[in-house]
Amino acid sequence: MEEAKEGFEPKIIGFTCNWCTYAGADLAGTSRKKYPPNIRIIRLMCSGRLDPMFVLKVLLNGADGVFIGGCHPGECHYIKGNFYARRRIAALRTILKQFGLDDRVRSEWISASEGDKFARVMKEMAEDIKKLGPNPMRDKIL
Amino acid sequence: MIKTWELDANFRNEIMNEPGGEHLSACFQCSTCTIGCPIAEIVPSYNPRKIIQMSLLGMREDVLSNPDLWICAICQTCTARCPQDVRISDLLAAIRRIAEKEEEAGKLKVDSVRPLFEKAFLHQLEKYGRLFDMGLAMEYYKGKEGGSFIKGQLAMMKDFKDFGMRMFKKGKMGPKAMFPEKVKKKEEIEKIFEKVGEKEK
Amino acid sequence: MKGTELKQEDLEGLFKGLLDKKAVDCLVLPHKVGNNVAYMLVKDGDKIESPAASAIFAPSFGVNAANIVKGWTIPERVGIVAKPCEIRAAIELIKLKQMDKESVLLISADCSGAFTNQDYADHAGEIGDWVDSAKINELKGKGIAIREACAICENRLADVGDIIIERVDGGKVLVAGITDMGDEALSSTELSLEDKDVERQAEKEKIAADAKKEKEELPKMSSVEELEEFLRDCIACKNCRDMCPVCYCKECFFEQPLGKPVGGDLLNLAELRSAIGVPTNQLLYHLTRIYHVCTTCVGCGACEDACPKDIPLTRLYPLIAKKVQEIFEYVPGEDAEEPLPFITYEEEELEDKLR
Amino acid sequence: MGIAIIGGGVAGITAALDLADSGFKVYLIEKNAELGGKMAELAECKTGLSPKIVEIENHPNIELLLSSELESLSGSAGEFKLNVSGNEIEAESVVLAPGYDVFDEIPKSYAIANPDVVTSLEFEGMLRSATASETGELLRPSDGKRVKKIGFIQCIGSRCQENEICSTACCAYTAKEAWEVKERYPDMDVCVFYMDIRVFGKDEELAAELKDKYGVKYIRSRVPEVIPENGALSVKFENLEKGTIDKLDLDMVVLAVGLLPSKTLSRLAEITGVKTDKYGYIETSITNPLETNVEGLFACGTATAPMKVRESVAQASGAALKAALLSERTEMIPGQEERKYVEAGEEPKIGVFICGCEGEVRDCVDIPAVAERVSQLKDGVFVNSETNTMEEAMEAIESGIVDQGLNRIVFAGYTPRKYEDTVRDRCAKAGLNPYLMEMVNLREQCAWVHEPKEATESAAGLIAMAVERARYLEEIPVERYPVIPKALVIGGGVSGMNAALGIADAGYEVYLVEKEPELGGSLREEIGLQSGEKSSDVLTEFVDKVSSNERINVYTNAKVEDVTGRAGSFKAKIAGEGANEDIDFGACIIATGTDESVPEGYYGYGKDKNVVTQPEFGKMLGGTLSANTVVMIQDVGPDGGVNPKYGSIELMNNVLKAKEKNPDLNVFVLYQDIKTYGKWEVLYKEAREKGVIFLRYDKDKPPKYEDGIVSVHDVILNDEIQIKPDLLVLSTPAMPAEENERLSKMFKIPLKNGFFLEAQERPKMKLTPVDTVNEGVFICGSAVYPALIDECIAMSSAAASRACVLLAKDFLETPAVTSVVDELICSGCGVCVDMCPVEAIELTEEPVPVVTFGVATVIGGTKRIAKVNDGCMGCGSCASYCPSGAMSLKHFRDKQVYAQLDYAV
Repeated sequence: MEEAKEGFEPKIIGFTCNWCTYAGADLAGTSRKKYPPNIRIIRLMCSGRLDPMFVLKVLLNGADGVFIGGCHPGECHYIKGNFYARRRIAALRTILKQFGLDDRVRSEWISASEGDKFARVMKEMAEDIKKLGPNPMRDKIL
Repeated sequence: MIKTWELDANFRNEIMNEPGGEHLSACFQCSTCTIGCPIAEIVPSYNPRKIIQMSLLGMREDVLSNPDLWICAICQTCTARCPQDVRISDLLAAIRRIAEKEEEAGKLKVDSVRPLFEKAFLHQLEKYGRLFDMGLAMEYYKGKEGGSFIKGQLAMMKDFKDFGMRMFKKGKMGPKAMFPEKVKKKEEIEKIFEKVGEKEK
Repeated sequence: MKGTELKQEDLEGLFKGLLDKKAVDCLVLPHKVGNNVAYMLVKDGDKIESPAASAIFAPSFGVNAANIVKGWTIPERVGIVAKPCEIRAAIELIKLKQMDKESVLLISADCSGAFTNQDYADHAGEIGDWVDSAKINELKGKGIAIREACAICENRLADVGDIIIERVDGGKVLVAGITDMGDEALSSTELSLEDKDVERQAEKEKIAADAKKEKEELPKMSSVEELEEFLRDCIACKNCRDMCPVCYCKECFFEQPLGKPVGGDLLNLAELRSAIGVPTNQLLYHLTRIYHVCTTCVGCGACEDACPKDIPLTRLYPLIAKKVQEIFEYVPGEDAEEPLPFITYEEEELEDKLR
Repeated sequence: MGIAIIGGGVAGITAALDLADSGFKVYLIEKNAELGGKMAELAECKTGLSPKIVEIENHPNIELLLSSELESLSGSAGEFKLNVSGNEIEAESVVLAPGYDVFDEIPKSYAIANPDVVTSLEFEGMLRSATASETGELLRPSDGKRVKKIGFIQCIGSRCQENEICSTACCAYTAKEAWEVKERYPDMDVCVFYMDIRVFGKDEELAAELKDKYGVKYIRSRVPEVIPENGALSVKFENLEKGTIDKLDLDMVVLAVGLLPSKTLSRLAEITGVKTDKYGYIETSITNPLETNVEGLFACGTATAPMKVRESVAQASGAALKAALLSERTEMIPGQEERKYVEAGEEPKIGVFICGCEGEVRDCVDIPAVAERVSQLKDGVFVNSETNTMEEAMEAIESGIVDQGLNRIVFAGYTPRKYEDTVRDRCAKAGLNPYLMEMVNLREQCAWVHEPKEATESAAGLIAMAVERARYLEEIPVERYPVIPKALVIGGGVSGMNAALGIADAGYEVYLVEKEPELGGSLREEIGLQSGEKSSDVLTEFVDKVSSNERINVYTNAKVEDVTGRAGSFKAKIAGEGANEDIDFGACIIATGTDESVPEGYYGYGKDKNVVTQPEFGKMLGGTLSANTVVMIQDVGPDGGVNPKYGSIELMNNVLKAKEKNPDLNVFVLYQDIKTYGKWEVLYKEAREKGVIFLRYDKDKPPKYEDGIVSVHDVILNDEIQIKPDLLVLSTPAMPAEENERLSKMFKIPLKNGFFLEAQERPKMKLTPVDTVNEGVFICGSAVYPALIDECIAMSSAAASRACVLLAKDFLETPAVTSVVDELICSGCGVCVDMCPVEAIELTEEPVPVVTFGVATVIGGTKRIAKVNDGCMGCGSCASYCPSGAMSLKHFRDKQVYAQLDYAV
């Protein structure tokens, strides 16, 4: 892995479910856990609402990373929304892999009590994507 | 392998009827006694909670003939810490007493000098109301050498050749120790011994 | 498997029988048009052309037959005689309720790999009614190659649908029912059926191995820039979508305002990103389309044939879809009862594919 | 009049909200200056509790008396007079929830003066400050070095001479802390010294995971001392495998301290006349776990026994129900008034309100700079950045809507997770459809997690995204429907009957449905309860009460079928022998209990008549007992069940009864963990005193039973012990009721190991122990996890309480965030139908008209279109699949998300 690009601050879009990961992010906040400011969170009700098109769209818009957070398998507020989400994300990443974009997409199961995990993942992701460098689509005319 | 049907289920009651043994059954095998025991640290085989477990199971012979039964230094750490108030050092004393009785009855050979020592110790107390070091030593060595005073004295001299002189030099064992000293109300002491004697019967 | 061996020339009789005995109400069947092959929809058994076998096995690919009957949710029963990939597409469409299981009788016939309509028409004489692997290589040497989709196809032998038609040596075919519906249909034609068990495992494995090798040799993309380059000529005509048998939406997202911005919306977009390419959205369109068909794509290659700009879309669609299907251990079109990967799940799976 | 609640911890808060939400006047009395009690000392817990505290502070029906103590109580049930720090209060009933205190007489041998030895509560504080620190590292208090090895010592001040009983909560909270440490610092060595792991249900899985997945070393030794030497903390323990005393050098030691009754409790008991037991807890009984000896005074939570949050909360809800029965409903129920909305209009007029959050945002985020940037957004937006508190912001928003005609509101400040309902409510009051409001989380997502400059940047970005989203927000009609004031209770065991009685006594009609021919459930088995009562007496009392209650309609031999509808308005069919009735109800309680477990094939059970299960042995105790030697084995199959919470207690109870019958009986108990939690610990002690022998075996070396001989490897003697029992008694897992599977599908409530799963808003914290994901459906008793009768009664009272909160309402609003279909675009593929987790989508089929063109007639065929029904919960899985976008989720439509995406980069 090459070294982080100088001065590059990645833009990461996070899709989180309302019940677990968003609450986990809140917990990171209440416990004052600092993490890099690269993430912009979009709240969905369930990771099941994550239409892979959102990810494609935002990657083509030039986002450097996409984070998807949901409840742990088996703990979905809507019983199985995250099971479907998992299949969709796996399919999507398999497709993105062909174009070297899969490393920019990461999904994690983060529960409402895992504020630390949220912050840790944010940190890791910011670092990983810094190493990857900017999304080649960033300044493209689409 | 331990076959429970060959064990003595009444052993626990025997212990619990002995003074100090009353709390045996409270033990829940938490290991506190063993962990804090300074003897266990030196003698790995010594493990109070195992002795308790064996006693509870009724492994009478194994417990009574266990040489480890005699090495407790009665520092009382286990007793102080036991969350269930088992009073382990008292408990072990109770078990030892059973063993001694067994020996008296000729059913068991105790492989320890401790009963001799304790007997001599008590005897001195009974006699003088306080400890007479030299008397204790002489009585103990006599017993140790099968009742022969001479052999006992020789053995004592041998043991004390260096050690005794060192103590003497350091003033730990002055000329005073050579002679017994009595306490004032010796009769009170005698009464205690009488009472205990009755109870023992 | 219950079936019977027929001479190739007896196939017409079989199809006629299916129509006459009302096992099907109509038949979609390939027939020869001049030098080439096309589908016809037959109501009257007497209109079945002879020799049927030469059209059925002819290595030519025009449209995917499943695309013809897509959306036909009719009470009458249509029989479809087509290549395995087309039958597989039909089975996926049954899962997607774009046709009803009971109203289609699916008959798959062995395929040798096919040429585009154009190539076939130009070289029909040389190619003939069937090509084996030696012939394929020979023709390849002359610059007449089978379609890329066919070269990488692992499932050319007829083994899906209700009835299969296998080519066997000596100018014969083996016809057999592989579902109850297929068995019933065949029995109604009064053919004498017997237990048949033809071992083609070795042959299948060889085809799969060859296909995999071909697949390895295809040029691959590794970056989004390469994808951009690959799609440089795309005019977003969306023919690939229209000819895709498993693209089944009544109105495609990319025909709707959000997917096909016009007027003020386009200006808004341009303002947001300073400049936008025209036509808009090709990349999003193709990436989305790959995702939409990634589990159902049968790899027929109709998309590539449909592209007016000759973009080798096989390298985009079937190739990537296959990778997705592998992670779900899913082969589209195997069985109409098998659930689509996106509507099912296992409690523990795929965790290594998420990050 | 009203109801007084003493104690503002989690139990008091829960009871207060249940009561106030159903229209009772509540006086909440807390001795400290703040609500939250002990729970608020735990960082994570406070987060879960704070919205509830906010709710209480703003609740019109709750009068809060902080820094106040009860000084006297006079009068009787129905007319109590309380003097609370000088204030006179009249109340019909009183709930006592004074909570607990932590054991603080830690023996010197634990080197508690050493800064690196801390109690679990202090450790929570350390974790919190580690989190907030720059590096996030856990540093040793003594020298500030990174902690690499940490040990937790359990049972400090529990199961000992100073505190005879088991504190119940420590095993679980230690596991939670160990998990948190491992989760944050995977490389840290963590060991836990314990005697028995007393965790139940989900915590059992956590403990197993800690050992297997996280590599936490669980060492079975009651560690008596911590020895500081050479800059480390030395801890000795017994290594049974090697037969040695081993030493472990640790950087830090956490003492898991036990629970004691609150120090205020003795005085409280004196004032109120409430009896306490010998441990100092308020005395209750297992058949009346919430009632004190004084009529009208109820007790809950850790005032009655040491327990975890989940049990405290259940007891609190239950006590609320009991207290309510003595009181009059005098207050309005919030949110029941009719709302009128103004037409929002097509043209968005967006108002952005940036709140300083009492400095919590303002101190970090440069609000003027953010406001400046926001005001430059496209098409102009109105920006207000003056407010500093929630209340100020709400007033500004109201005036923005009413006076300035704003029709889209972006509120930036607090997290929507906790305040969205409040803000929506204020928008609605001001006449704006509540779904035209969007929140931006500046506090939790910017101010608290980033440095000022970065936080400001992030805030501006997030607000811009929200503004774009707000442009596309739509009015979602808010419809009201009447609540049917009736309840359905499924299961006629003690939980079901108690729940039915609770609801009926509160004044609502109840349908009680039991699948068996008789009520009673497991109580029908003739056994002696732990309290000495006979199960048949308890049962008769319950059945009499139920059958004489005219509000309860009992259906036996019956099943519930075809459930439709939603909270407040369900429909179902009761079917069975002689029953075939369609019913309407507003709430449902599932109280199915457990099924008998048959360990067929385990230790010859089924073939050898001398092998019985623990319940069977319990029944045998009704007659004569001829056995001389009994062996009991805990944790025996079959698969498919869970270890009941009462497993060890049932065993002790039976053992003691057997020893009573036959004092010479030899009893050997083969176990892995003895789980006599709480006051039940005394049963264990009694059993030992009665001469019962306990032999612990390894999970990997289970006991064998061959030719009438049980062989077990005793870990303490490290030897095989053989026993010849006349009777072998197996403690087996409790099996979920067979019905659960069917009910789970029908009511859309997930199961875990066959038992119903409570709503998991915060998975590791149980603030809603009887609520489920399906609003209006509650669960209790052994349908949730197999528990003792006292817990079943407390839980079922809690479920009844929660149901009554719902039934007390006249109206409910239909869920707004649901999926809709664009029928013109839907291609009828039906994938959404298969995908919907709650079967809320159907595929409608319509014949397509026959079309004739030319000579041919084309048969029309079928047109299929998806339709969303009332059951939709709004997860949006369907919308994400639908390739054409025919299906969309209101409030999260593609165009709304796209708008955010476009501005995100």
